[in-house]
Amino acid sequence: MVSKLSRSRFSGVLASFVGLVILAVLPGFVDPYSLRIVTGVLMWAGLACAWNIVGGYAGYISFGHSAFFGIGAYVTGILMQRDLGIPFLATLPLGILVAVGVAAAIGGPTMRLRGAYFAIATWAFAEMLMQVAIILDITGGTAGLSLPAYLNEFFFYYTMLVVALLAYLGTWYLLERTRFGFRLKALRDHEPAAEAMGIHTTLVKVQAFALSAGITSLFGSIYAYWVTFIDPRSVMGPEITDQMVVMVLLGGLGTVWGPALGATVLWLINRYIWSELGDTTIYLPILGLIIAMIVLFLPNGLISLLPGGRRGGGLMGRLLRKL
Amino acid sequence: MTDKISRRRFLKGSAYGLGALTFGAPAIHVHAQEPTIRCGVVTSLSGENRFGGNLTRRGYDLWAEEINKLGGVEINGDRYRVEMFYGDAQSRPASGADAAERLIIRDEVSVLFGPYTSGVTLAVQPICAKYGVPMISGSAESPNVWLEKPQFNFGMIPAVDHTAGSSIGVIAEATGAASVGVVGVDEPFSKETAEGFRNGVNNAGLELTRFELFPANADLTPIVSNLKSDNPDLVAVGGHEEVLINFINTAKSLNFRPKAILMHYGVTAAAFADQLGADANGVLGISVWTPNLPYRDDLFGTASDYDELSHSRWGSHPDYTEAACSASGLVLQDAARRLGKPPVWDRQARLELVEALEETDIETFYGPVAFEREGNHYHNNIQPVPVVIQITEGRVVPVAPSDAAQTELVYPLPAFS
Amino acid sequence: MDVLLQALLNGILIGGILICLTVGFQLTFGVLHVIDFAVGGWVMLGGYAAYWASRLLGIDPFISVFFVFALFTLIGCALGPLIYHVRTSRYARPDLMALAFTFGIFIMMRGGALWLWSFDSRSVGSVLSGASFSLGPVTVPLLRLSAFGMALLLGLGLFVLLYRTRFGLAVRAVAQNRDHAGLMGVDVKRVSAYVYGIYTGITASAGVLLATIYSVNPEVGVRYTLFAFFVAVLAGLGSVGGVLVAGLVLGLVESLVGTYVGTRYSLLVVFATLYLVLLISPKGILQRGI
Amino acid sequence: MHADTARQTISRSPLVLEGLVKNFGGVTAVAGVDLEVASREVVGVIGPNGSGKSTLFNLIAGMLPMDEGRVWLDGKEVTGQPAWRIARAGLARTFQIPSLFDNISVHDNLMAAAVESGDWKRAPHRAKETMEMLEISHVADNLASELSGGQQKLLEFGRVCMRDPSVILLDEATAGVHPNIRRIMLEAIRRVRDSGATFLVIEHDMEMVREICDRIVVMDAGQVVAEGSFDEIADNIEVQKAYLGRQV
Repeated sequence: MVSKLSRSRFSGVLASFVGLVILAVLPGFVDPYSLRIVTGVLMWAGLACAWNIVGGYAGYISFGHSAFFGIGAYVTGILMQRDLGIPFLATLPLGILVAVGVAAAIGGPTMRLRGAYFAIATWAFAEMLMQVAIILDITGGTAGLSLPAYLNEFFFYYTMLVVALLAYLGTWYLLERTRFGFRLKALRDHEPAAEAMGIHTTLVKVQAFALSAGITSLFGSIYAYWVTFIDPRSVMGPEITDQMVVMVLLGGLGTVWGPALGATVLWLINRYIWSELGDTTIYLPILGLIIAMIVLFLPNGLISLLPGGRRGGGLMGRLLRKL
Repeated sequence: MTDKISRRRFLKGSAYGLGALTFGAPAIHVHAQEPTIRCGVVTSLSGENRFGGNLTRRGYDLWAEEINKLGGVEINGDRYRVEMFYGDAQSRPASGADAAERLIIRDEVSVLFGPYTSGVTLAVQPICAKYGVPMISGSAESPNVWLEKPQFNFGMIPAVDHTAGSSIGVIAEATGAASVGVVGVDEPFSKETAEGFRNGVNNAGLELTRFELFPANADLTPIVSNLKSDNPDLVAVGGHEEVLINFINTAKSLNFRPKAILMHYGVTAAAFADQLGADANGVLGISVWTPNLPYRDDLFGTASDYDELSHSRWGSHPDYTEAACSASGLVLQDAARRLGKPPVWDRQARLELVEALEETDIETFYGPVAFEREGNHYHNNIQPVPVVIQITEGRVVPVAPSDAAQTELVYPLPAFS
Repeated sequence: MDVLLQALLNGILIGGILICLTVGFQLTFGVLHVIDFAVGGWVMLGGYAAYWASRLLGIDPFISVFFVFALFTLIGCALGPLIYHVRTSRYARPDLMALAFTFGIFIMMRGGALWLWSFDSRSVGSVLSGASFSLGPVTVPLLRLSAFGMALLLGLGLFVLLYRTRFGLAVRAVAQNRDHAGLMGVDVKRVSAYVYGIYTGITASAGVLLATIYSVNPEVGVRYTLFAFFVAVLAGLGSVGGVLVAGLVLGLVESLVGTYVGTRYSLLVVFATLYLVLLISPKGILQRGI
Repeated sequence: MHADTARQTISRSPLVLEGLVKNFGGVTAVAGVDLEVASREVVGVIGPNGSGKSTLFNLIAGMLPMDEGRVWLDGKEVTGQPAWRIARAGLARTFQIPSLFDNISVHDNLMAAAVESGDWKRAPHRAKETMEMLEISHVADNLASELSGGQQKLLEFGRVCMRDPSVILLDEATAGVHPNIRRIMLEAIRRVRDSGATFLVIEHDMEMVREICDRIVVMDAGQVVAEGSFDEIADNIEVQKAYLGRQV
């Protein structure tokens, strides 16, 4: 038992190390377009991870995460306008702060709702916020905001990489190695029983929601600087949330690495058929078909393809052992 | 040809595997024997702006087909075929940026034909700057695209603030309309159109009975009822084709018929009159191009030749978007001729191409084309003069100003049939 | 006063449209417990069916609506077992996987419509197009009135179906408890498939009317999905009676805000209303949701 | 206020209930229950279905708001506090229908129970001990949902043990389980009691009641109708009435 454990831990460390090295040197080997796609993968993987904290670990399906993505994007976008000229990195904590504040404020009352009611309430909140962004002047309204362009693909790749890695490692540590993770999983599986264990479920739920919102906002900020243009639809529209939800569901809900797998596979398929078949719109029905097929044939998500993947934590080691 | 395909296959196929991401070899540049002019089209083929996006594509494609019939673009006496590559921007800025970078890196295009909608354009512009790739935008009518003074982007259609405002005055003059209600969808282009209308109303000294924006998903009965109770002489609507169709349907159902209705954009597209049938008749629109204009060029012939050609190719009469997009090709053709360098163009050649584009001064079936060199319409072609058109028997007919008018402007409108 | 009356009427008629969109969805949620993303897709396909029937065969939408209902009921019955399979299998979260499944279906519908039927918006004419009558100072558009009538008929029809027929008894038994209904001899799978069929039929028929009132294009479904979800949740999921109330409330809010505050704020207020009502009344406006 | 101080000076018993009342609409589920449980005492609550036993538990644990009455835990009033606060004050409970954390392992279920109480660093060690005591070590890595009914009951009791509570409410801890599991449970209850815990137990199994309960409370129609040792209760006419109906 002990030796098995340490062996899997060793191979896990080794696999993580190899993976890290590959990710670290990748920009030296691929063209800027591939790098852009991988940067996109990292962003979606990070977003899926953030959503999974609430959706997979707390069991609350949020359709409103685009609100937090948009908050990050707009905080960065507004602060980086010429008249303010605040440097990019300084806008990140502010974006997180606003998102966490909003999440903490609405989390309490909203997370009293359950199931579909919670899902739609968060969606309504996101739509509301999008309407606010459309109406306000400071956001540029529907005309959107252009950010100063920083044309360094390496910067964005490494920023996304670092933030995504931190998101995953943080989530893994927090949710699989600390009391917080037990609290979350307990309330997900049985809220009254969790309360009977002395867990302050409302507080824990709001903490998880705020954490998830903060990470989402961080990616929103980076996205804004990366794409250099934001408008209410592109950063607060439901498409952002839909993408996050589907990536997590297809990857493996409530597992640490499932969202990363789902985001990687889905985004690569998406961009691949988009570029190969993008002369016509036939790629759209094909994309839909692929999603439906994955649901039909891989009900527990892509992670169930990997041996022992359902438990999540040991994936890396098991992957390596298989090789 | 086979070389190229296998190379592209190899690159594309391999780059998506994890292994390829690690070991992906730097591309070995093997080109087909005869170099071509590789052009990328970034436009919204899907998503909420798919309507305008697909129209732009028609325009670009028609030029490519026609020039290739002649053997391609002539540079220093040789002809080089045009190859078109497409990237669907999905009506999303990020997808537009993905598409632009893909076309430039993977498909190695030397020129981009620009997107529809300002959001995607603004996201693509930095990528053009990054790689020094010129972009000709056949359809970017939002003025804020040009405010940033994009070095590499050139716009064929005058920005809407330039066109919408003046047309109100022209209509007021032609009809004697005294009061105007302005409404528009709260989305970039439509909002700017409505604001342009409002400025026009103020400049012409007319009475503005109402200025209101509404969200894209809202039902139109409240706003039509409000307009009906104001009852202005002229109702001006900023919106895309779907909203305009819905607006007419809703107005008819509430039995509201102002003396004149002005719309922009989409009424000039054949689909509008086709879908609404008789109800479309009498609707006013603004167009910077109509088939009746006296312009011509060597490739397409006269404006009306172009109209026929496009109709036989796509089954519907072109609007000014399609015309401007086809003319984008003519602009490229001309600049390439003056550049005098055969493709493939390297970065240096592309920068020279940008200079050549800046010096464009040609006449096309679409009208004269020359790009502004300074000011708020930097790199925008504001040569075309907007005319007011009216849908008459399902056709787009110029009715004002008087020197362009082909028939009398119908005012006030008769009741709905 | 005239403006107010017209605004109230507009609101009620918008409400009728929202009810048409939502009634079928509500039924299928009550029975299958599936949040069907594709609801807007069915509306869109129904609209296209009416368009082609009118364009190619010259059939008026008020006649083709019956054929559309029949056709889409059949399609729904065929697809129903698949949805049922996903919803009831031993997945970790079958409800969510069903949601992802319908999400994929919805993308297929949108993409397929775009690919097959091109990009432009289609307007569908009917005998009632543009017709209206005056009731004092108020103009009543007949098409919208017929949509309101359809909403009432659907509500009534579903009530009769659920509470006055054997099939309805079986449906209610399944809605109460799938396992118990199975034990009592109800063919749960078949009932679920039929319910899904009725839902697609109703929703596609609503699409026929909506296409005549507005227009139809490949992207309209997104908007209808949004509103169907919102009305259903405000109504309390599974509560058919709640839909009538919730649809009217949202319709009136949209119209009154649009008339008196400014159309720019109408959707903001609609979404804020929805959000706040849910916070106050977590099981929907009538507190009757499941 | 006066009663409060009076009660605190009179009794420092682990669990004191005073006049608990709960109505559901027009139906009175609990109609004025007073009860005091002494340290290391095991009190059995019996009564027919619908007599208000489970509702009483939910009131004590703070899972239902009570209409009237007060509750003290270890001399500290917890009336009206949320469930998690009452739990942290030293109360642990099981549910009539096993309420495990289905999608995490047996081991993690026990860990999750210890997050708010005791020394977290020692939790893995204690989880191991608890599994050994309940003889479920061999399924430590199984998901809770994969366990048999009896094992689920054991795990639920294990979660209670992890909390190190002073008062434990057991709702039908041995209903319908294999005799072997019943034996394990019984031993475990005794051990936990010996280490200082106080029990309030809802039980239908009279054998079980006789074996572990020091005192028995009989409920009917929301009220305590009899109280006493097992033998006293066995002869009591009220109890027979409660179980067999009014006509006796």
